[in-house]
Amino acid sequence: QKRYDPGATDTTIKIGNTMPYSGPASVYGTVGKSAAAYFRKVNAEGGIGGRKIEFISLDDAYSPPVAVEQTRKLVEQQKVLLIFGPLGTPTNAATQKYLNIRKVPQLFVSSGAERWGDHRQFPWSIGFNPTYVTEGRIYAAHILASRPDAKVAVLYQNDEFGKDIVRGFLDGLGDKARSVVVAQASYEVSDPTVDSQIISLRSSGADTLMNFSQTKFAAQTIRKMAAIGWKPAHYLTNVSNSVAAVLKPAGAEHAKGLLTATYLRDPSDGRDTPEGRDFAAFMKQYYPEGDPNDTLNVTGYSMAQALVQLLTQAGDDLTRANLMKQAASLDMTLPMLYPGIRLKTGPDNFYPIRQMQLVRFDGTGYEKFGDLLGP
Amino acid sequence: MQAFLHQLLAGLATGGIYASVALALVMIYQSTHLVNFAQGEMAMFSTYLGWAMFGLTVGLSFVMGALVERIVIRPMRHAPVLSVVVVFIALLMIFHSLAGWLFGYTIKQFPSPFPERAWYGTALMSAHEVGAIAITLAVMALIFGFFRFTALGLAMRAAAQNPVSSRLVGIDVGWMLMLGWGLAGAVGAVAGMLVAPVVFLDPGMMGGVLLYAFAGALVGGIDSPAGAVLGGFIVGVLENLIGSYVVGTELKLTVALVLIVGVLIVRPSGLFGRTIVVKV
Amino acid sequence: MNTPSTGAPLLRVQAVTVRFGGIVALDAVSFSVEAGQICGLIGPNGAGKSTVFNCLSRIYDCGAGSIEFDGRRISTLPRHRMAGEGIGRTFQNLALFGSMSVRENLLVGCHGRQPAGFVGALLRLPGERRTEREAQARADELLRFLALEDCAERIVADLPFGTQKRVELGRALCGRPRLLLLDEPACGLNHEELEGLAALIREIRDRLGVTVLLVEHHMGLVMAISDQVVVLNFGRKIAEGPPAAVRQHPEVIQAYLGGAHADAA
Amino acid sequence: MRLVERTAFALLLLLALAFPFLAEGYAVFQATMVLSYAVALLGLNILTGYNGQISLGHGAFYALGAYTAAILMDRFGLPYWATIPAAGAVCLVAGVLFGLPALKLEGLYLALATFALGVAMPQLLKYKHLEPWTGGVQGLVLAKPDAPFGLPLTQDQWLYLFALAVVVILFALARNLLHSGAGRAIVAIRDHPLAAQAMGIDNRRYKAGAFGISAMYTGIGGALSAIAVQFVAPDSFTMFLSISLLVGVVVGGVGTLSGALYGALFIVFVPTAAEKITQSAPWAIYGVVLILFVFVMPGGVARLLLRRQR
Amino acid sequence: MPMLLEVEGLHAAYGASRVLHGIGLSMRAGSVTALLGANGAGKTTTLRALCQMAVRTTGTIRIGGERADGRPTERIVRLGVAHVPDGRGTFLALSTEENLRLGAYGRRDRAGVAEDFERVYGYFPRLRERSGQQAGTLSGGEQQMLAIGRALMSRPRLLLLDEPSFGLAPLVVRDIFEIMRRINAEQGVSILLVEQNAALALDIADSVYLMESGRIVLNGTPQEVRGNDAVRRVYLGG
Ligand SMILES: Nc1ncnc2c1ncn2[C@@H]1O[C@H](COP(=O)(O)OP(=O)(O)OP(=O)(O)O)[C@@H](O)[C@H]1O
Ligand SMILES: Nc1ncnc2c1ncn2[C@@H]1O[C@H](COP(=O)(O)OP(=O)(O)OP(=O)(O)O)[C@@H](O)[C@H]1O
Ligand SMILES: [Mg+2]
Ligand SMILES: [Mg+2]
Repeated sequence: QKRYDPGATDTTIKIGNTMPYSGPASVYGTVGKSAAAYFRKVNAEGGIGGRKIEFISLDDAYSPPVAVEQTRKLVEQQKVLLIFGPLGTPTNAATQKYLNIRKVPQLFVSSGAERWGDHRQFPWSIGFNPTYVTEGRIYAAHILASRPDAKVAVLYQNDEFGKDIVRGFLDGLGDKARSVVVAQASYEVSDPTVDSQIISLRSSGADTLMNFSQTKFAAQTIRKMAAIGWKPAHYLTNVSNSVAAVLKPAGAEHAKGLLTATYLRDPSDGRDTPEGRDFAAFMKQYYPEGDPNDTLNVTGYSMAQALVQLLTQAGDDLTRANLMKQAASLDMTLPMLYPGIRLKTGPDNFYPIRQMQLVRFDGTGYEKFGDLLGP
Repeated sequence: MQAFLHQLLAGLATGGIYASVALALVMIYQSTHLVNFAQGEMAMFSTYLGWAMFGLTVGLSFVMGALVERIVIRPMRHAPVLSVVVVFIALLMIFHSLAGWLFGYTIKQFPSPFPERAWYGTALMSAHEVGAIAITLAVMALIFGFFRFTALGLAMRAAAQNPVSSRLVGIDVGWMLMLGWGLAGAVGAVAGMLVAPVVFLDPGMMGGVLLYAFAGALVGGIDSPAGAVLGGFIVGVLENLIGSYVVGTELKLTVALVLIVGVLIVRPSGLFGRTIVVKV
Repeated sequence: MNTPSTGAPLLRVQAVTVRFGGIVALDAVSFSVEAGQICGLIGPNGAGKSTVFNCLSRIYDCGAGSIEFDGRRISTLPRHRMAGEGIGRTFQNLALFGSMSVRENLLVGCHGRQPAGFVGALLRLPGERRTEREAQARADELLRFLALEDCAERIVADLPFGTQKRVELGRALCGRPRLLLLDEPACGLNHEELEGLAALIREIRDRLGVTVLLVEHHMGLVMAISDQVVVLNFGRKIAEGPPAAVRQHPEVIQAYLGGAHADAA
Repeated sequence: MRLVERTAFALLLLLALAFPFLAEGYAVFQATMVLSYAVALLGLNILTGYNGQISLGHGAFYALGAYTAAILMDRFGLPYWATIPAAGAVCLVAGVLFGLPALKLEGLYLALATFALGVAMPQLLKYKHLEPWTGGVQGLVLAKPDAPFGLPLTQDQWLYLFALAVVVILFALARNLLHSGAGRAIVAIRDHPLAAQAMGIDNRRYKAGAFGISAMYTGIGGALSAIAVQFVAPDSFTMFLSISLLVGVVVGGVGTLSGALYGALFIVFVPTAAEKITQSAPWAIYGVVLILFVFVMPGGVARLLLRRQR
Repeated sequence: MPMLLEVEGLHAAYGASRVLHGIGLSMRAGSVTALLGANGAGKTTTLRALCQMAVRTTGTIRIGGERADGRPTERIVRLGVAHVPDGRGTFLALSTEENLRLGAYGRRDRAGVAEDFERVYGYFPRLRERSGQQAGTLSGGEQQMLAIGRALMSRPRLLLLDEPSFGLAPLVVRDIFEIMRRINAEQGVSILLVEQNAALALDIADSVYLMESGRIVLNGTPQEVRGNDAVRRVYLGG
């Protein structure tokens, strides 16, 4: 029996989304574009249960008030069934309460903050990727296991992303945090360079760098380290581990040996796998202007696949309540997830992806080492 | 001590970047008496052109600057200053947005025009950084000489200050403004190509740099090329030292800006700027 | 407050020196002006006349010397207090509020005597309304006095030079000054208009009881209406006295008037 | 006011009052945002348009007002309506304190100082020692007020009407100010600072005062927006906000009261409209529209309309 | 004698306000013409219209036989016109010397320019003393000298003077009229002179125009004009 909430009909499912297509986080806009491309593919192949997906993606310029406005527009004017894959912590924090009061699903928020898994307070929100705190913990665990006497310097972006990951890292180190971490430095997204920070961190005598910086700054860091001849053990956050978008511009030879945790396959790396080939073919056909080597496109692609799975599970009961129920009972693997990692949720678990794999950059691609990590 | 020296030199290196953009601001100010807030984005756009087709960039940027003057700025010649400022803001958005659309938002590597292992590179400063400072100083000398010693430079300054009287002595003011924009565009392109190898090329590349360059130009004196370069260096060094030794990285920008504004309160036309007295 | 203290001159300038870099614009200049007088201040171009005015309105600092107005030392007061003290002025190169109408310019002139507060203005308190009414009345009066009624609502920037000069005069008078500083009011006037100006300045003195210090190159005017004339040259006072005496002064003739000054009149 | 103006004004007010009952919630919310920006623009216009002090950083006061309201509601449990005067007062003081040293700066130099303020504000809001109040990078989430006295109004409707009342009062006060001696003094300083002083105007006092009042207005705008958006975070108040405010003032009409409203409409609606045209480079479209606006109306919308009337 | 300046049916307006209503003027090469009129009559506007400066105009203007109307100011100037504008047009932020150098903008003969520098400094020794000073800080009279000096630096054929005696001390006024007489006699520079000091103007003029509210109402020789009662009363006194 068919049951619909606003946005769903026999022929269409309306899905809303907000993205920073402009503003300081424009680089992430491609996530929304690749997701849109995937829905084009789904529609071209007949849709989901005969229903076409109408994907409405609006620009929030990474500004919370604009996100509220756009989200309300999607919900009240466009009457979408749900909000899917909106990106950014502050923007979604601003809309979270509204969507929860309205009982509109806020599915697969593309941000690593912890608030998307807080199902008791926000039963209508759910995240997607591993939280930054989880990622920080993973690095801490690895350091404690491999080199408990390391002297660690931390570079982080002074925003929720950077602070969360540092928090997870320090938490993970526990009592050892004080002795292990010898220096911290932050930067603002508006800073032109992080040269000064790198020099400070180096002069602290650290032998390990936790690099919790975003793409451009990560690349700057790698290059600056090479320029001044600093060669500590280098942990790079998952956010910036794209080979094509970060390591190559920074100079792959300088990046050799760095460690990072990942949950997606790197597209430039996994070209010779069937999954990688599928992805490349998809990009070529449906999103030719996008960069097929950009990990962000993998994110959009994978999130869209997860949504398609969820909608398929929901069947003809396209009510918002049922969608949330389905969202809380996912268990699947996705082609571009790192081999072994599963997307899994439950009534008490709103963190769909919780595991990560540590990998090492060998100059051209990533090689894995150790077991899957995570709670 | 070693670390301090290193910070100092790193400050000089980033300062060199600010200085090069500050020079573009001085150029446009001297020839139009306005500060073009889109200068940074225009330089960024030029740099993309350089990335797409090396070599021609400076010339193309000259043409681009001149065209912008001709098409967008000239119709505004009777409009109030604030309207012109808003047009600058619009230009900033247009160039930024176009660059994002045409070239994407992911960072691109921009090759340094200097060989990586040049003899003048040191452990403390890379060859590019030294080279960038050298080029900046050379551009500074050129601009200084141009405005100080050539009839054209004098005519450009005159046209900026008093267009009506300038016409009365036979100066083609429209031409001067176009030339000023063109030259500023060209200087900006040079700056862009010096900046990009350091910060990577992306549409947001100049966002942060422009603020510091603006501050540097004003601290040094917006009508003085030497002042602007010195101001750029001061800002770069100040920012690094404050961040590393005084208040930490979180507040370094704030404190640096407070200091700069403090300097300006004491010396309202900058360290090297000339105070223009208005007599009644 | 409006009655000058007896005996002492209204304005006493003592040993005022002003330097700009190497230029000595005023060199120990001293003179005084009695209440109710029209005092001419003349001298070659660049002699320092406008500089005296700028010292009197505290735009320049007057170095070591002192300026006393009505027996009070005013050479250390802030600039904006001068209007309140009773010194009004016009400017050699016009300094009107270009975006405002003639009436509004005059209303701003009233400010010196009745500064307005923010709170009163925002809430339109009764005190504020009264001040406004008074200011409007004053402005109306001066518009009539200076025959500016026709252009009262026009933006000053569009008016001819001569009219603008009159607006400046009106604006200065709005502040009910006791001493009025006029910097070359006759500039650009033709013969007939000059006569009108002479009459007007006399009337300002006689009817409004304002003492006038007048800088002017038009000798006919200066000689005709001044009670006393002070002559500057290269920042120094070279002569002082009644017009008839000053025009015979050899140094004045040599530096300023030239042999046959009749043609300048 | 002349009769025509009076009737036009009354009609407009009536329309504004009826609006929330005719439009859907989302539009009412947008209208509330327009009102909050209008107050902010009015504030900036008093400073930049009337007093001639360019501010490129008024977003900082908008932020300060928003945070004052948010902190008072969230941490101290103050009712929303009480936070409006509080935000105004805090910003008034902050404005005067900033305005005093800024007195020495003019033109470009003031632009830089205010620009710096705008850049620094988000970083100050993130500053770790202020986190207990500001919520750091996470920001603060607020509750939306219900209509009082059991009035049958939705939250959106009530908040809109509340904001409308605030706006009407503030516009009336601004009108009083600008048509008084103090208002003329403010404009005189813009036209000719030296002559203004010679007329007995204490430039320091009026400039600092104008700065304070301007900041107060903008802060109140910020407070209204915080209540409407129900969220404040440092990222809400980037440089872009300050720039938008300046754009709004110029598009609306520098040195006009009603311009604030047109400017607010522009900065709320044109970006979304531009997005409709192209998603590839919406800001390029916005920029082009902006340039066309100032080409056609270099004096702003308000001046164009005023001229039509005459 | 050829006509240097011929003006027919010249109208001029600032925005919507029309100021000149069909003016006709003509000047022989090497002559001195005085333009008299009351405050606001349109004298300044006439001079501005001749070099298309800040006003909209219709009508024909010929300078040395070439059509000048419709050309931009700077190209009219290159026909050999120099204008001492009302308000002096000083480049306030530049030095005195730079102001003078600008007067010679476009001239290529370095030696001639150097000579003219000496000549102007000779006329106005005060300017030489102030040569490095920011022109905006010169006294009113000094700026007036500078404006005249700047105009002379271009070696014009036609000199348009808008109240050259403005703000100058009596001795300097006398000097200036002497200078005008000399450059007219020695170099054949033609002068169109607007001057409130009508007595002086009539002394050196060959021909006089009288304006009222944007129209020419009288044209004649100085003698004829002196004989006109109304003119005598308003401009000459007695
Ligand atoms: N701010 C200044 N800087 C340098 N020199 C100045 C400044 N102000 C005035 N001077 C010089 O001081 C001298 C006196 O100027 P002032 O304006 O007082 O002359 P004045 O007597 O009013 O002359 P005029 O009759 O031409 O107006 C002039 O030579 C002028 O160049
Ligand atoms: N910029 C302007 N905008 C509008 N009207 C103007 C402007 N300049 C002058 N006018 C008007 O044009 C008319 C003629 O002015 P003009 O300056 O030509 O007179 P003038 O004969 O030179 O007088 P004056 O003796 O005062 O110099 C005046 O009525 C004046 O109001
Ligand atoms: Mg003077
Ligand atoms: Mg005139």
